[in-house]
Amino acid sequence: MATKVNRATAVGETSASRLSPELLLGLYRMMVKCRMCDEKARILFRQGKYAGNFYSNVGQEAGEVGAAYSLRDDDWVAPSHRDWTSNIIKRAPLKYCFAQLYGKADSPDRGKSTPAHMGYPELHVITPASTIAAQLMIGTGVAWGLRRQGKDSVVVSFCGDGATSIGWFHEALNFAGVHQLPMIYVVQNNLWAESVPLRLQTALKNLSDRAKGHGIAGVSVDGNDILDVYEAATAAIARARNGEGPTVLECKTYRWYGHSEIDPAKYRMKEEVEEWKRKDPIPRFEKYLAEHKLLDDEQKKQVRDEITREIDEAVEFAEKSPYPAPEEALEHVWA
Amino acid sequence: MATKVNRATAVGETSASRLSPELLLGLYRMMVKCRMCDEKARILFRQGKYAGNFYSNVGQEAGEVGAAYSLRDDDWVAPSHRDWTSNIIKRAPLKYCFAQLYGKADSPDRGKSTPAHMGYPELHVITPASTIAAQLMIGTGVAWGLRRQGKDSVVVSFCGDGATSIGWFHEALNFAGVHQLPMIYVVQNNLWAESVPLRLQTALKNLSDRAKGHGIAGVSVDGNDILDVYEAATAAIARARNGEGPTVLECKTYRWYGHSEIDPAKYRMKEEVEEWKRKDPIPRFEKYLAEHKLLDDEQKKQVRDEITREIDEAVEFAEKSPYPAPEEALEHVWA
Amino acid sequence: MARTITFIDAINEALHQEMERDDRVCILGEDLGMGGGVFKATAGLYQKFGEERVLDSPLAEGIIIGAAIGASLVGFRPVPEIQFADFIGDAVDPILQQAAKLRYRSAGGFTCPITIRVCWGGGTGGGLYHSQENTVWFAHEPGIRVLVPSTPYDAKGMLIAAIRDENPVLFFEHKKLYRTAKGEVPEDLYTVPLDKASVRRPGRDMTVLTYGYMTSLVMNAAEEMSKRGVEAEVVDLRSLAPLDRETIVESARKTSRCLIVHEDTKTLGIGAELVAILNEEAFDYLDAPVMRLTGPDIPPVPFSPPLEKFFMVDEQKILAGMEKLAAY
Amino acid sequence: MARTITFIDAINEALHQEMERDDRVCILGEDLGMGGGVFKATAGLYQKFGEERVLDSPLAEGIIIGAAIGASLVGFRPVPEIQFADFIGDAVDPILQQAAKLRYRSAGGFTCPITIRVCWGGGTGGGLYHSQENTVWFAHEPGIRVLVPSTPYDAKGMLIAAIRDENPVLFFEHKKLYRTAKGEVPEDLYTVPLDKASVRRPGRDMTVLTYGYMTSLVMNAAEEMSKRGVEAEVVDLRSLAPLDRETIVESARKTSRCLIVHEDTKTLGIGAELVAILNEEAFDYLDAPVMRLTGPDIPPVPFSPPLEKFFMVDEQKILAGMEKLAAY
Ligand SMILES: Cc1ncc(C[n+]2csc(CCOP(=O)(O)OP(=O)(O)O)c2C)c(N)n1
Ligand SMILES: Cc1ncc(C[n+]2csc(CCOP(=O)(O)OP(=O)(O)O)c2C)c(N)n1
Ligand SMILES: [Mg+2]
Ligand SMILES: [Mg+2]
Repeated sequence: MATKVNRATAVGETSASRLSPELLLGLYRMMVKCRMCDEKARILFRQGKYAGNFYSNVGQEAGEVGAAYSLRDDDWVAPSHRDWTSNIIKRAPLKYCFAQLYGKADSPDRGKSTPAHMGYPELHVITPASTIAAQLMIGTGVAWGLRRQGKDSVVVSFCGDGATSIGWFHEALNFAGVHQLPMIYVVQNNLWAESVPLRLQTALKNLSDRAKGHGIAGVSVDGNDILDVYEAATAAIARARNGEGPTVLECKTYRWYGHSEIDPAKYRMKEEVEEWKRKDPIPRFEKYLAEHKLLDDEQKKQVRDEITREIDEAVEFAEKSPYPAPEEALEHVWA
Repeated sequence: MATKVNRATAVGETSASRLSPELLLGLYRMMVKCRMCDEKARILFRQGKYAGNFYSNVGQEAGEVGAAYSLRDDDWVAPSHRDWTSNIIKRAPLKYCFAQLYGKADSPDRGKSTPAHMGYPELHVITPASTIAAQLMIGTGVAWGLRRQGKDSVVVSFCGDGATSIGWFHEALNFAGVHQLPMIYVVQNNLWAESVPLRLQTALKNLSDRAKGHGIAGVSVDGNDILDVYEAATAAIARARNGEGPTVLECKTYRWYGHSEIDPAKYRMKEEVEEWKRKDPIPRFEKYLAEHKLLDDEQKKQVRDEITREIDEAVEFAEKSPYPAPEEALEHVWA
Repeated sequence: MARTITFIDAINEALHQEMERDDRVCILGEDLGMGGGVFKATAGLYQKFGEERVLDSPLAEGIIIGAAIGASLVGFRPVPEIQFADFIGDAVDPILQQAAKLRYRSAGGFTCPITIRVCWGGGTGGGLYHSQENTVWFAHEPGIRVLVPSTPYDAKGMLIAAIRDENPVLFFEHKKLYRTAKGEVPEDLYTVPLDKASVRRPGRDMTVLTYGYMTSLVMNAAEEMSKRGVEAEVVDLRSLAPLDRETIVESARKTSRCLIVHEDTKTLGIGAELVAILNEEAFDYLDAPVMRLTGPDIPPVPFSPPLEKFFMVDEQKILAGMEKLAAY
Repeated sequence: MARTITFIDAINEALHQEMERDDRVCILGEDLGMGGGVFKATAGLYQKFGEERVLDSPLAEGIIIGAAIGASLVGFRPVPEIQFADFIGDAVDPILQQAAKLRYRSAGGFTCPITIRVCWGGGTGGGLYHSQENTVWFAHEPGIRVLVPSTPYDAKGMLIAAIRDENPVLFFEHKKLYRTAKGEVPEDLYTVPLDKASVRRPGRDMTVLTYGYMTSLVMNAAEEMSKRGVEAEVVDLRSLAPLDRETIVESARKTSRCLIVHEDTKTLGIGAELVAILNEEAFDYLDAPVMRLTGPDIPPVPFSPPLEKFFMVDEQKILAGMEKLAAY
C-alpha cells in the first residue's frame, strides 16, 4: 500500500478513509466484475441456457464487495440466495461459477444445488440452502469453532431485510453476542423481501437496530457507497479478529430487478426503481475515482474488456462441461 | 375507588401511583393467594398426590399479579409452564385449579395436560404447551384478531428470561410491532433458565432491550415490587387498549426453588437464593400497606385463614374428583 | 355452471368466493398480497379484500402459523400460506405441537380451524429446497388433516371444505399442477368430502394408489395398459390423513394386486402406511406383494436436469411398474 | 472389564471417555453443563472439560444445531443435545434441511459429523410434550442416521461409534431406560456397528421387531410365551435409519410370522415401513399378516395416569398380541 488517497466525496469520513489506489481500483474492478457476471447470468437464463432460477444482485454490489473484498483465504463467507457473486469476490474461478449456473458436472456441487445456491469449500464459501437465515446459524457455528481454535479468522454472512424477521436470525445474533464471536452479519436491506415492503416486515427504521435486541454492535451505512461499506466492514472485521465481538452491518441499498428472473416485480413503483438506479454504486465510485485521477475512460473500457473476455471463456467452459450422469444423484447422500 | 393512597416506598413514582385501598388490598390478597396455592401444590407433589411435575412460581408473584390482576374478563392471558397461577389471578375457581394438578376429570382439560400447563377457555386463559415461546406466538395471534375485530381487549403473555433467546419470541414481537398489537409481553426474568444463568443466555443486561430489536416499547421494573409492576403494566395495558402498540415488560425477579419439583438446583449459590428471599415481594408489600394503615396483623391472619379454607376445599374437591375413564384418551383428537 | 379452468384458477376462485361469503376468512403469508403469490394463487384478493384480510406477513413461518392459530381462537378462519413445503421447518412446532394438539390439550375448550396452504412437489426444475415432499411429517401426527388434491375440481371443493372444517388442515398444492392441470369446475361454491379417496378409473386387474401430480401420469399409464389388455383401477387418495381405508381396502380386495405410486422418497413415504393397511386388511386377498414405485432415497430433488429426471417418477417408470405387477 | 451399570451411566461414560480421547468432541445444549443435564446424562463433564467444551447454550434449539453444524465444518465433532424430543421443532430445519443435506448439496465438499442426542419416550408421567416419539420425521429423510439403543452396552458403544461416524446422527435415548435398564458394559472404549439390528433372543415361531424401551417388555413377554410353548425371536432394530433390512427379512422368512411393537402412534410409525419391507421381501414366506402393536393414533401422551396407561404398550398388551399372532 503506497500512497493513500483521501476520501472526500463519501459519507461518514473516518480515519480509515485513507486507502491505497490499488485497493480502490481493486474494489472498483470487483464491483464491475460482479455486475457484469450477474447481468450475464440473467441473459443466459433468459436465453434458456439453464433451468431453475436466478436471483440477481445487481444494484447491491457495493455491499457485497465492500464487506468481503479484503477477506483472507482463511476467512469464511456464508452467502444467501442472492450472493452467487460471493464466490467471485472470494476469487473462485469464473468458469466454475458459470458451470454452477448450468448445473454441470464441473460445478463445485456437480449439479446438485440450484444455480444461485453456490458454495466453494476450498475458499470457505459455505454452500447455501434456500432456507432463509440458515446460513447465519451455520456461519455463527463456524465462528464459534474458529474462536475456540484460537484462530483470528472471521466469518462474513449475508442476508436480506426479510431475513431479519425470522427467528433463526435472532438466535444466531444472540449466540454470537454471548460468545463475542468473530461474525459480521451483513444485512443487505434492499427495502423489499420479494414483494413485501419493509413497513410490513418490521416496525424498525434501521435494521442495524436488530443488534440492540442482543446487546451487540450495529451500524447502518449507505449500501451504495462502496467506501462507506468498506470502512464499516473493515472496522467490524478488525474488531472481530481482535476478539471484540460481532457486528450487524446494515447496507441500505436496492434490488434493481425482480426478486428472481421470473418475477416482473409489478408491486414496486417505477419511480422508486428509477430513483435507485440513479444511485448506482458503480458510476458513483467511478466519479470518485476520476476526481482522484485514478480512473479515466480508457481504463474503464479496459477493465470491462478484460472481464468480458474472462466471462466469455467461463461461459464457453460451462457450456462444454458435461451434465452429470444420472446416477450422480445417488452420490454423497451418506459419508 | 374511594380514597387514593400515595405510594411512598415504591420505586419509580409516577402519576399512576394513586391507587385505591381496595385495589391495594386486592393485589395483596391475590399475591398471598398465589403464594399459598403454589406452596400447597408443591407439598401435594412431594406427598405423591399427583404425578408429572410442577413448576413453582414462588418469589415471582409480584410480576404475575401486577401484570394480570386488573385485566377484564374479555382480556386474554397466555401463560407458560410457570404460570399455573395465571388461572387463579384470572379468577378461575380454585377447585378446578387443583383438579388440574391431579389430572382429574374435573380439570378444565379432563386430565389431558400436565399439572402446570393449565388453561381456562371461559376466562380466556390459553392452555399452554410446554414449547417455550409458543404461547407468545398464539397470544400475538389473538391480539391480532382482537384488533381486527375492533375490540379494545388486550393480551398479557408471560415468559421467562430463557424464552427471550428462542426465535419465536422475536417473531412474535416483530409481528406485534408491525401491526401495533395490544400485547404485553411480560418477561419474568428470574436470572435462570433452569440451570443456565443469564450471562450464558444473552449479552444483554436488560431484557426489555429485546424490544429495541423490533422497534417496540420496552420497560424494566423491579419484579418484586408489586406497585412498580402494576403501574408499568397498567400503563402498557392502557396504551395497548388505545391502539398504541405492544410493550415488553421485564420484571426482574427470582425463582425461589428448583426449576421444577424434581430439581434440587444445586447450580445456584446459597447466598444468591438467600439474598433474593430477603426481597420477598409479599412482606415488602405488607410493610408498605402497614405504613399506610391498610393492613394489620389481624387482617393478615384473616386473609391467610380465608385462603387456607378455600384451598382445603379445593384440594378436597380435587381428591374426590374421579380420574377420567381410559377411553377419554380418544376424545378431542378430531373436531 | 362448469367451465374448464386450471388448478390454480380453481384455488384462486375458491379463496375469492369463500372470502366473499364469510368475512371471518382471512389469508396471510409471504408475498400473497400485493404480489398475488409466487404462482399467483392469491391474485386479486388483496385488491378486493384489502390489507387486513390479505396480509403480507413478515418472513417468518413460525408467526405466520402462530398468528393464524391465535386469530382462530377469537373466531377467524385463517388460511395461512407456507410458500414452499421446503420452508415449513420454522412452523413445524406451531403446526404439530400447537395447532394439531390445541383441541386435545384443552379437551375441546379451544378449537383451531385453520387451513394451511402449502406449495410442494418436484418436476419443475426447482431443485433442492423447491421440490420437497414432506407430507408424512404431518400425516404421522394425529389431529391435523393432510390433503393433496389432484384436479381443479377437487382443489376448489376441498379447499372450501377445508376452510369450513373445524380441524386444522394442511392443504398441499402441487406446483406442477398449477398450470398443467385443467378440468371442469362449477362456478358456484361447493364442497368435496375431506376423507374420501376417489376412484378415478375403475378396473379389475390391479389397483394403483396415488395422489397429487402423479395421478394424471398414472391415469395416462392406465389408458396405455388398457390397450395392452390390463385394466387398472386408479385410486386418488386425496387425503393422506386420515386415510380412507375403506376405499383403499375395497379396491385392493377386488383386484388382488396393488401398486403404490408417489414422488416422495420411498422409506416411510405414505406408501409404507398403505402397504401396512393392505397387509392388515387385505392380506388374504392379495396375489402379489404390494409394490411401491417412488422417488429414490436421496434428498429431493437434485437440480441438474439429468438428476431431476433420475429422481422423478414418470409415465415410463409407471408403465414399467404396472407391467411388472401384472406379470407377477 | 465389564460391570453392571445403568443406561444413563453408559451414556455418561461414553461422553467422558470419548471427550478424553478426542479433543475435537464437544457438547452443547440446555442445562447440560453446570446442571449436568435434566437426567444427569452429562454429569461431571463440565467440571472435567470446562465451559468451552461443555456449553450451556441459550434456550434455542435452532442455534444449538446450527452452531454444531458450523463447528463441525472447522473440524470439531459436536454432540449437541435436544432436551426433549418434543422440543425439537425449532431444529427441524437445521437438522433435516441443513445437517442431513449439507454433504449432498455440496457434493461432498462439506461433511457434517454431528451427533444429536435426544431424550424421548413415554411411560414416566411426562404427559403431552414430555413423552413424544417423533423418530419418523427424521427416519423419512435420507442423509441422517436415526439410532435408538435399548441396552447400556449399546448405548455406550453406539454413542461412541456415532461420534466417530462422518454422517450426522440423531441418537434417541429413551428416558424410561435411563435408570431402569441395567447391564454389563466394558470399562474401555468400544464401538457397536451402527446399521445392524440385534437378535436379542432366537426363536422359531414368530419374529417380534421392536426397539428402545419396548425391547425389555418384549423380552419378558417372550419368556412368558416360551413357557406357553411359543418361541419368539426378538429383533431389536437399534437403527431406524437406515434399517437393517437383511436381519429383519431373514428373521421373518425363518419364522413366517411377525409382530411389530412400538410405542409410537400407529399411522406412519416405523412399523409401517417394516411391514412394507416384509411385504416386499418376505411376502411368500409369511403365514399371517404382519401385525402392528403400537400406541393409538392420538397425541402422545395424555397426562392423567389412566390416560397414559391407555396409551402405552405394556407387557400385557404384548402378550395378547403374541397370542393373537400365534393363533392366526
Ligand atoms: C424460511 C424461508 N421462507 C421463505 C423462503 C422463500 N423466499 C426466498 S427469498 C425470500 C425473500 C427474501 O427477502 P430478503 O431477506 O429481503 O432478501 P432479498 O431476496 O431481498 O435479497 C423468500 C420469502 C425461503 N427461502 N426460506
Ligand atoms: C422449545 C423448548 N426447549 C426446551 C424446553 C425445556 N425447558 C422447559 S422450561 C426451560 C427453561 C425456561 O427458562 P425461562 O424461560 O427463563 O423460564 P423459567 O423456567 O425460568 O420461568 C427449558 C429449557 C422447552 N419446554 N421448550
Ligand atoms: Mg430484501
Ligand atoms: Mg428464567
